[in-house]
Amino acid sequence: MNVIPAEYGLILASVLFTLGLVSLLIRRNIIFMLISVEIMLNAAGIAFIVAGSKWAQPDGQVMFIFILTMAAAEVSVGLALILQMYHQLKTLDSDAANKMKG
Amino acid sequence: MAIIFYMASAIAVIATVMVITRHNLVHALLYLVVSFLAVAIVFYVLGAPFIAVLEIIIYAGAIVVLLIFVIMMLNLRQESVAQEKQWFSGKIIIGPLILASILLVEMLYILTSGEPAGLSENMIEAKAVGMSLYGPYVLGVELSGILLMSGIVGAYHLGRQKKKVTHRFLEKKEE
Amino acid sequence: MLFLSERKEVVMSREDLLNIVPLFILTSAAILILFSIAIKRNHKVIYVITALSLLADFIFLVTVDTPAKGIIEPLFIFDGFGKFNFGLILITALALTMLSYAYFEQREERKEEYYILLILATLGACTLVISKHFVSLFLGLEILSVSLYSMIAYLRKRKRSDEAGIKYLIMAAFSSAFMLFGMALIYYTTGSMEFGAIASYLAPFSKLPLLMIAGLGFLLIGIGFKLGVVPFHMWIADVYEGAPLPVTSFIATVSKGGIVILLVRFFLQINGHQYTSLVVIFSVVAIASMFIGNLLALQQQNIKRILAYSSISHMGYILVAFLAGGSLGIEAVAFYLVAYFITTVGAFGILTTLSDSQRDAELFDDVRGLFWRRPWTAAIFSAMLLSLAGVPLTAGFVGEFYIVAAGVQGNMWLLVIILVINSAIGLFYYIRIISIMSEKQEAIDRPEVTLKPSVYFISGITIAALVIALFWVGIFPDRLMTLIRFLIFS
Amino acid sequence: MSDLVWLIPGLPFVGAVILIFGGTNLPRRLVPVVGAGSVGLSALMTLFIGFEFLTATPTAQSYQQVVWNWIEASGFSVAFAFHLDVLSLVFIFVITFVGFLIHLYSAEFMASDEGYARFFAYLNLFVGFMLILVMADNLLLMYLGWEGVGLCSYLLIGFWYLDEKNGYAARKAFIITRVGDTAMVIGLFILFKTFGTLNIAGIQEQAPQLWVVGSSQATLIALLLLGGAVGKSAQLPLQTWLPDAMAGPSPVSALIHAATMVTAGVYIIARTHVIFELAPIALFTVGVIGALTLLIAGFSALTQYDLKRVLAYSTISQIGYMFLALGVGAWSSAIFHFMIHAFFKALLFLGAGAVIAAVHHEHDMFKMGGLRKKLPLVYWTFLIGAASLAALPFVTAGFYSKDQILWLSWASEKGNNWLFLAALIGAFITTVYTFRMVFLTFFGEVKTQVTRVPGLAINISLVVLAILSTIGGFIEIPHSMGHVQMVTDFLSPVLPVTSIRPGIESSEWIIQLAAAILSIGGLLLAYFLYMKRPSLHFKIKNSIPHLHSFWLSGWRFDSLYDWLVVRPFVYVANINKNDPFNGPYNGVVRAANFFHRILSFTQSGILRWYLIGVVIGAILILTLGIWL
Amino acid sequence: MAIILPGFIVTLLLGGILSWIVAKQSHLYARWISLLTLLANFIAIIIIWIQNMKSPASGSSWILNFSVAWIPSFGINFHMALDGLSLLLLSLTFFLGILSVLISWKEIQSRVGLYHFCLLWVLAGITGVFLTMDLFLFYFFWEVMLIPMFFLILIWGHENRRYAAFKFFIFTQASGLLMLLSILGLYFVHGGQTGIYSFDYFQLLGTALAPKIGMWLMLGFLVAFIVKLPAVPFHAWLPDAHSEAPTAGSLVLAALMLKTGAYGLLRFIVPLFRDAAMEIAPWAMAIGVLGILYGALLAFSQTNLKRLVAYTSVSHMGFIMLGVFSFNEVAAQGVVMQMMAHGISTGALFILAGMIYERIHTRDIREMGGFWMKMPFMGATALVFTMATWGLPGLGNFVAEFLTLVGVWQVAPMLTILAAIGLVAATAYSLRILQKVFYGSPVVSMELTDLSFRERIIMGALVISIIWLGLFPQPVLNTSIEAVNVMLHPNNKVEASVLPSLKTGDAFSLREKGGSDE
Repeated sequence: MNVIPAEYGLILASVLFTLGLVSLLIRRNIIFMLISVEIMLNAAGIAFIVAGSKWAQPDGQVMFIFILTMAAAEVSVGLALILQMYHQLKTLDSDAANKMKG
Repeated sequence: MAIIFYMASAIAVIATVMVITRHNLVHALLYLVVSFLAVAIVFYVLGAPFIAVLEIIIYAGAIVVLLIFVIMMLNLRQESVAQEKQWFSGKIIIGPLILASILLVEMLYILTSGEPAGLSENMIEAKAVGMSLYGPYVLGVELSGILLMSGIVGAYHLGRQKKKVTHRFLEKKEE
Repeated sequence: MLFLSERKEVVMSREDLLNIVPLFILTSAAILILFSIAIKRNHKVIYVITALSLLADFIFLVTVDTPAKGIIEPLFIFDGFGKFNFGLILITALALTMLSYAYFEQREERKEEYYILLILATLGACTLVISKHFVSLFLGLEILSVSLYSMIAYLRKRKRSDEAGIKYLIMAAFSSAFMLFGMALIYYTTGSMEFGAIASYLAPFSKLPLLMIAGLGFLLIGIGFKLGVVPFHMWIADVYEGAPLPVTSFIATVSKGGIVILLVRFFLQINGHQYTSLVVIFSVVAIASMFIGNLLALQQQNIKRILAYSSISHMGYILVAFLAGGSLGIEAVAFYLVAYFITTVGAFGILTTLSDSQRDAELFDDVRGLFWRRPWTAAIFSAMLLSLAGVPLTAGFVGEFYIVAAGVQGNMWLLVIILVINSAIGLFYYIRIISIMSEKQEAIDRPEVTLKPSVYFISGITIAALVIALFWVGIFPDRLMTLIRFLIFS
Repeated sequence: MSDLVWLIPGLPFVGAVILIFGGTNLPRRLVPVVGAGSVGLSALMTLFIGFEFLTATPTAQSYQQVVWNWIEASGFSVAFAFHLDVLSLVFIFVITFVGFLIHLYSAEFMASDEGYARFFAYLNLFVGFMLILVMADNLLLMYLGWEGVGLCSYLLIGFWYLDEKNGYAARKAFIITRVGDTAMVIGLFILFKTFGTLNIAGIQEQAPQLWVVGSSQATLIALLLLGGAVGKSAQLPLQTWLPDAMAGPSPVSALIHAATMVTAGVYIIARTHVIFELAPIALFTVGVIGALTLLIAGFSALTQYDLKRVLAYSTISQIGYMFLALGVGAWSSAIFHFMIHAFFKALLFLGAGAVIAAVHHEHDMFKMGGLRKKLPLVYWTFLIGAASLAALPFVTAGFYSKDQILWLSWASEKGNNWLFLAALIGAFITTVYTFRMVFLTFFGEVKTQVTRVPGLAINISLVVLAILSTIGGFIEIPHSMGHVQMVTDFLSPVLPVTSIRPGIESSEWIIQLAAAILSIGGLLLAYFLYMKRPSLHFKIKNSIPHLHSFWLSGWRFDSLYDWLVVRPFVYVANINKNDPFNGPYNGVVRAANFFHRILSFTQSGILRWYLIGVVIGAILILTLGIWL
Repeated sequence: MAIILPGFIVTLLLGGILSWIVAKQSHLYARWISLLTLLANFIAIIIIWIQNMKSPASGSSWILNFSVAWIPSFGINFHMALDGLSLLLLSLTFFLGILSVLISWKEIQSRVGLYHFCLLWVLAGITGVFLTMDLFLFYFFWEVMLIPMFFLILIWGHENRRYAAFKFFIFTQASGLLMLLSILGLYFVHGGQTGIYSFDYFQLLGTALAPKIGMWLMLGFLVAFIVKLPAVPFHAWLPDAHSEAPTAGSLVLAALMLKTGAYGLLRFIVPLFRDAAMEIAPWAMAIGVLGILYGALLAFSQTNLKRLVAYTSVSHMGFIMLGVFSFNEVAAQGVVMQMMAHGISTGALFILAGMIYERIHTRDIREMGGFWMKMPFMGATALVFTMATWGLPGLGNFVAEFLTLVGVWQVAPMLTILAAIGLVAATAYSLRILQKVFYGSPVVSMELTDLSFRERIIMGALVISIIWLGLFPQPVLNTSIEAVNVMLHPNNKVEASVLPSLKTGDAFSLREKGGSDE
């Protein structure tokens, strides 16, 4: 019982990933969408940790750190954009940003 | 060890479900912190103590705080919760749920199709990670610096009119 | 940063250093601009710095004698293919810089950060073309993406710019998550993130393991998103429309080019052609892209969106050559990229010169009767459009010929015939723009240009150079073909 | 002198070219000089060359002249070459001389017309083409002339182009003859495939070696050539164009639609008689067609009101006689009748033209009358022509030529009783309608004012033709009356002599007597109906209104073709006007636009929708991955 | 001497650019420059013709040959050669080119420089098509000629010009791309067999093709050619393009561009894919006959004069299909004649339509009538060309059609009969033109002036040419016979026909090194 099957780790990752995905699809609030993306990225990170652990290599963790960096940069630019959008549209509704179509 | 993994996983999943079903942003964020903490435990169990710590500091700490800052700054009040309720109606959920569950089923099928493998129980210590990071991946580290730089410059330009909340925070992280 | 690496035990030979200098020059240029902004904001100075550093980088790349194939383990590989595309990206970025000046000079926004972002994005794309590892792939891609978020939304006064930025950001992050998950699965299966190692793991398999397919599939989502192929194409029109024109052309060229090259490298390394499932998936994507892209553009009224949709189908065409494989296929991809870059930059460049300070020239009304108002501009724009349509005398024709040749050699008859059908559909909307330009009506009144003519001089020179390149490559393509062949097989 | 053979057709062409390019710039006086002069010169040339040809020692059977090599392509070789023998000489003679007389007539007749030069240009062009037709040494060149005369006929029928009706008649004439021509062209294809040449002499030579009598190929070719002949000569079933062709000026009717062009069918059958002789079925068909045509046209002629239409039907009928003659193998009789017919029918048409011009272009005979006094010369010449047409015994040329046909249709080996009967009935009808015409026009009370009395040029042509229609017959007199066989002998080098059923020669006089009685009987009947009891013919007409209108309309052939061909063609053409083949292409375009709309709908601008797109893509990829 | 071959094209290209430039000074300069350019080319080709007529046949059908490497990486040469067929078509091209400049003298008043530029470039493209002996180059020119033509229709056309231009461009481009596929297929098949990767016509001539492959490759070529030709049911672009183009555009389209399709059939389909072409020959001939009848039928019902003439083209081009696929020498000679004669006669009809349009500003024949009265000279020329259209002996079209039909009769009598029926229909529609336009009572009350001196020169030249072709076709037939025979019997003569200066074998040796070729 001590050895955790590697698939379980991946299953956790995929469940979280899917939850993030669902959230992204059903939420209209743009901040929620950003949060959902973070959940998904985190899930991908879990998958890397699991893989690294499977092969007993540090590479998975290194990748996680890079993902972390990217997530941070993403959130910062994203929030700046959200502020911008809120000032222009006075709403956080992502569906309101549909001026361009067709 | 395994039992901790399962419990933490369960908590992570449940907390995440809570996150995505909350109407109140702040509540959701609090659940998100719980989820991240649970994931941190999972990391620890999987032999990545350094990452577990980073998960707590950066995800549960910095990023969530950043989000809360913005929420406070935008001064989202009660009506936004009501709005969220209205947006979060039943009909809109069905389609995405079906799609997501198809995807999940397929993923689960694929994940369990491979040969079962155990996870190593050896801890990969922070030192090993560091050696790797500043060994073969040193150019990667430098690239991630550049990545952050572009993040800063962008956030600075886009958020310029505001008090430079985002800006200062990111600067701190750059060090 | 070099000091850091010197100190470590990682061996970096002189050749390695020489190889990495182009990346270094770009980084330094970004930092230099940052400092320059800190001292004094001056558009002209910063513009000159950007242009010069890109030029210097390019000159360095082509003149300095580096060994044919350099590898910096585990992240980078400097082979002829990579260098060719590196150079291509640099020269494209240079052209875009030249065109950007006049465009941003008209706008009261602060212009200077744009150049930092431009250089960083270029750096990201360059990283992609020389990477041979998931880490460098991922980082290059993200540098590119993160810079692009801000570049797309750069003109903050425009609602559309903002909207495009948000859309791009969420979608990019979303697809990055997929890609990362895919990478993780591949890593989980193979135990390595280096292309070569993955390939050697896969070598014994005649059929891909399911996990691997899932991994590659998710990876494809990330890549497909950036390429804007069906079904990951939906962002593309909105972003093209919302972004400032030079940024649009950047997305259309540099960003996509880098990914294409990466895809080719990865696919060749793992020898993807032998796996039916992959070939089928790519074929479906290629066919869908060709059809849907062209059909979407068919009756579109906005030129930017037309070009966006047409880019979907062009990516489909590239996938045909890519799927055909073989040396001819790779040559075709490289050649087509050159032709496509020249044409796209040219087309957007023309739109740039037509834009005023209020908004971009993107509607049919903006170009109506252009033949009678500005015949040269109209003629050049027509040439660019015809090149996109693959009509002879232009680079686009030789590119299309190359792709079809590769397809025929690879016996990809279905794809090739679909390509032909789509060329015909595509022709319609290109010549539709031309016919709008030749209508004998006066255009809607627009404010006269207030900038100094010298500002346009640079744009003019750039466009002239592009036109010359367009026809040169179209009529005497042999040089370029030989060069590509030499670099790829050296 | 023979080297100048090419000048015979050449001169009229030169005249035509001068008239075309000179056009309205040419002084009006010069127009007839050029027009009639060139044909006159040509006629003189004919005299000289004919004389030389006939007196040459040793007597030449034929004379060839290659002017230039027309087409030579991979074994297909055709020269622009002329061939002169006795048969063509007869035709050339008739064409140039009658042509000249008609030109002369036209010089006065058309003098006030705006298109004076144009008229002569067309007329000259016609004479040129007609000469090429009869002089051609190969069938392709003959076809050139054949089509050329068709063209001129078209142009001249529609000469007064301002009236839509004339244009219609012209087109009708041309298209119907084209149908026949097409059959003929196909015949040429087969001939070329069989013989590798289109040279007439060559074919004549090879045909008997290649085919036995009755060979199906010979029959096919003969029938196809007959098709051409039927079209051009207005025989059943392509006869309907000729009555309408009367829309042209009278000289045109005289020259083209009486004397020359319409007999081209006779010429070609005579010319290729070798083939026809090898194809008895075809030859018999020729006879049957001739017999039927002469009856049908004769009955129609009985009912016409229009003076020229009577003559038109009569022409059809007379050519029917010629066909009948050809069909029974009476080759030289056909040619003889052609010649005589050319004289008297030209005369009749010219006379009719003079009459019509005199009475304000009134064509209806019932509105004329009593012109005998006003136009004495026209009356007398017309009467001579009519007598010749009616074949009044002994004094008219028509009697001798037609009598020969009657006799041979019965006596020839290829003849039979039915053909003879038809010819006999035809002869009777001919007299009736001929004198109906004469009585209605020239006798009775005066109904119209005469405004224009013919002048010298018209009178000369009329008189000369009247003389020819009288004395022309005396060159061939039957056995029973003195046996002169100038025509038959003359043509014998080219056309075989008709073989007579054995043992019936003595009965020739019976036939002649019958013919004479019938023609005089016809004359008396006409006199009775139209002079003595003028009300009677109205009564008859009213008692058989359907039959009358049936005949009047030319046995309703026009309506038949209208229903069978014209209407379906126009209908199909009109429903197809917008090109149904555009349909599929438009369908493709519509489909593309439809898909465009659908796809545009997916570009809703809503972010979550785009994300769903990606998810669907992911699912598809995974499904494909699992499935494959 | 052989340098004259690219010289033709370069002259035209430069002349076009020059016209465009000088048009800023005066429109007249542009017109004169175009005229002189074409005149120079015309004189040059006539001189070559005359010289070549004098010299006895040297056993080779090729008169001039010019080749330089262009894209050696692909084994592509800038290879041009002139044989009798090309010579004839070039003469036609330059002759009609001169006329097309002349007819535009008054008609085109806007953007004159650009107009002449487009016109000369179209002609350059057509010249290239007729000269090139490299398949890639052929495709190149094939497409190049479309663009200026597209602009000619788009900018200077009539009301519905946009639709017409689009349809024209898309049809021809799409079919051209299919040909490109076939060219490449042939290229790789040949390369795979011999190791020599070359687009050179002479190299590819001997390629042995498996029946199925040969069929598909042939179909690719065929589609391109019969769309251009056009054969029913691929003709849908033609009536629109012809009727909406400016006069010179219609002239070039009908008289020259359609000939490129016919030329392609003779030059490429017949020698390169002999077996496959033989196999589909009955179908192709049936399509030809269908075209003859259908074109005639539709021509009859049209009310737009130019559209009517356009459908007559469809009808006439049916003869070309019929003739080419009969594989008969006589018929092939007929096809060559048909190219020349149809070029002149239909071109002339379009010119007439243009002249009428200039005077009364309509192309609707219901609004015409009785023009003979005011314009007898025009009427006379119209008469000549309608006669040519229905094939009056003595005019060029007759020789063409007769030779074709005689030839075809040898192999397919039934089809010949149907085609001959088309001749009757041709009479019907061409007489309809005369009737509706020139006969009848005058309906147009406005002042009509007969042909001007310039117009008389144009029509006079055309009339003389068509009569010359009809009465003295021998020079034309003599010129083409060698070339046609070589194409019909590739085996006997092709080796001898290749000039020694060819060297295409060295091209494309790199290809073998390319690692992953299957």
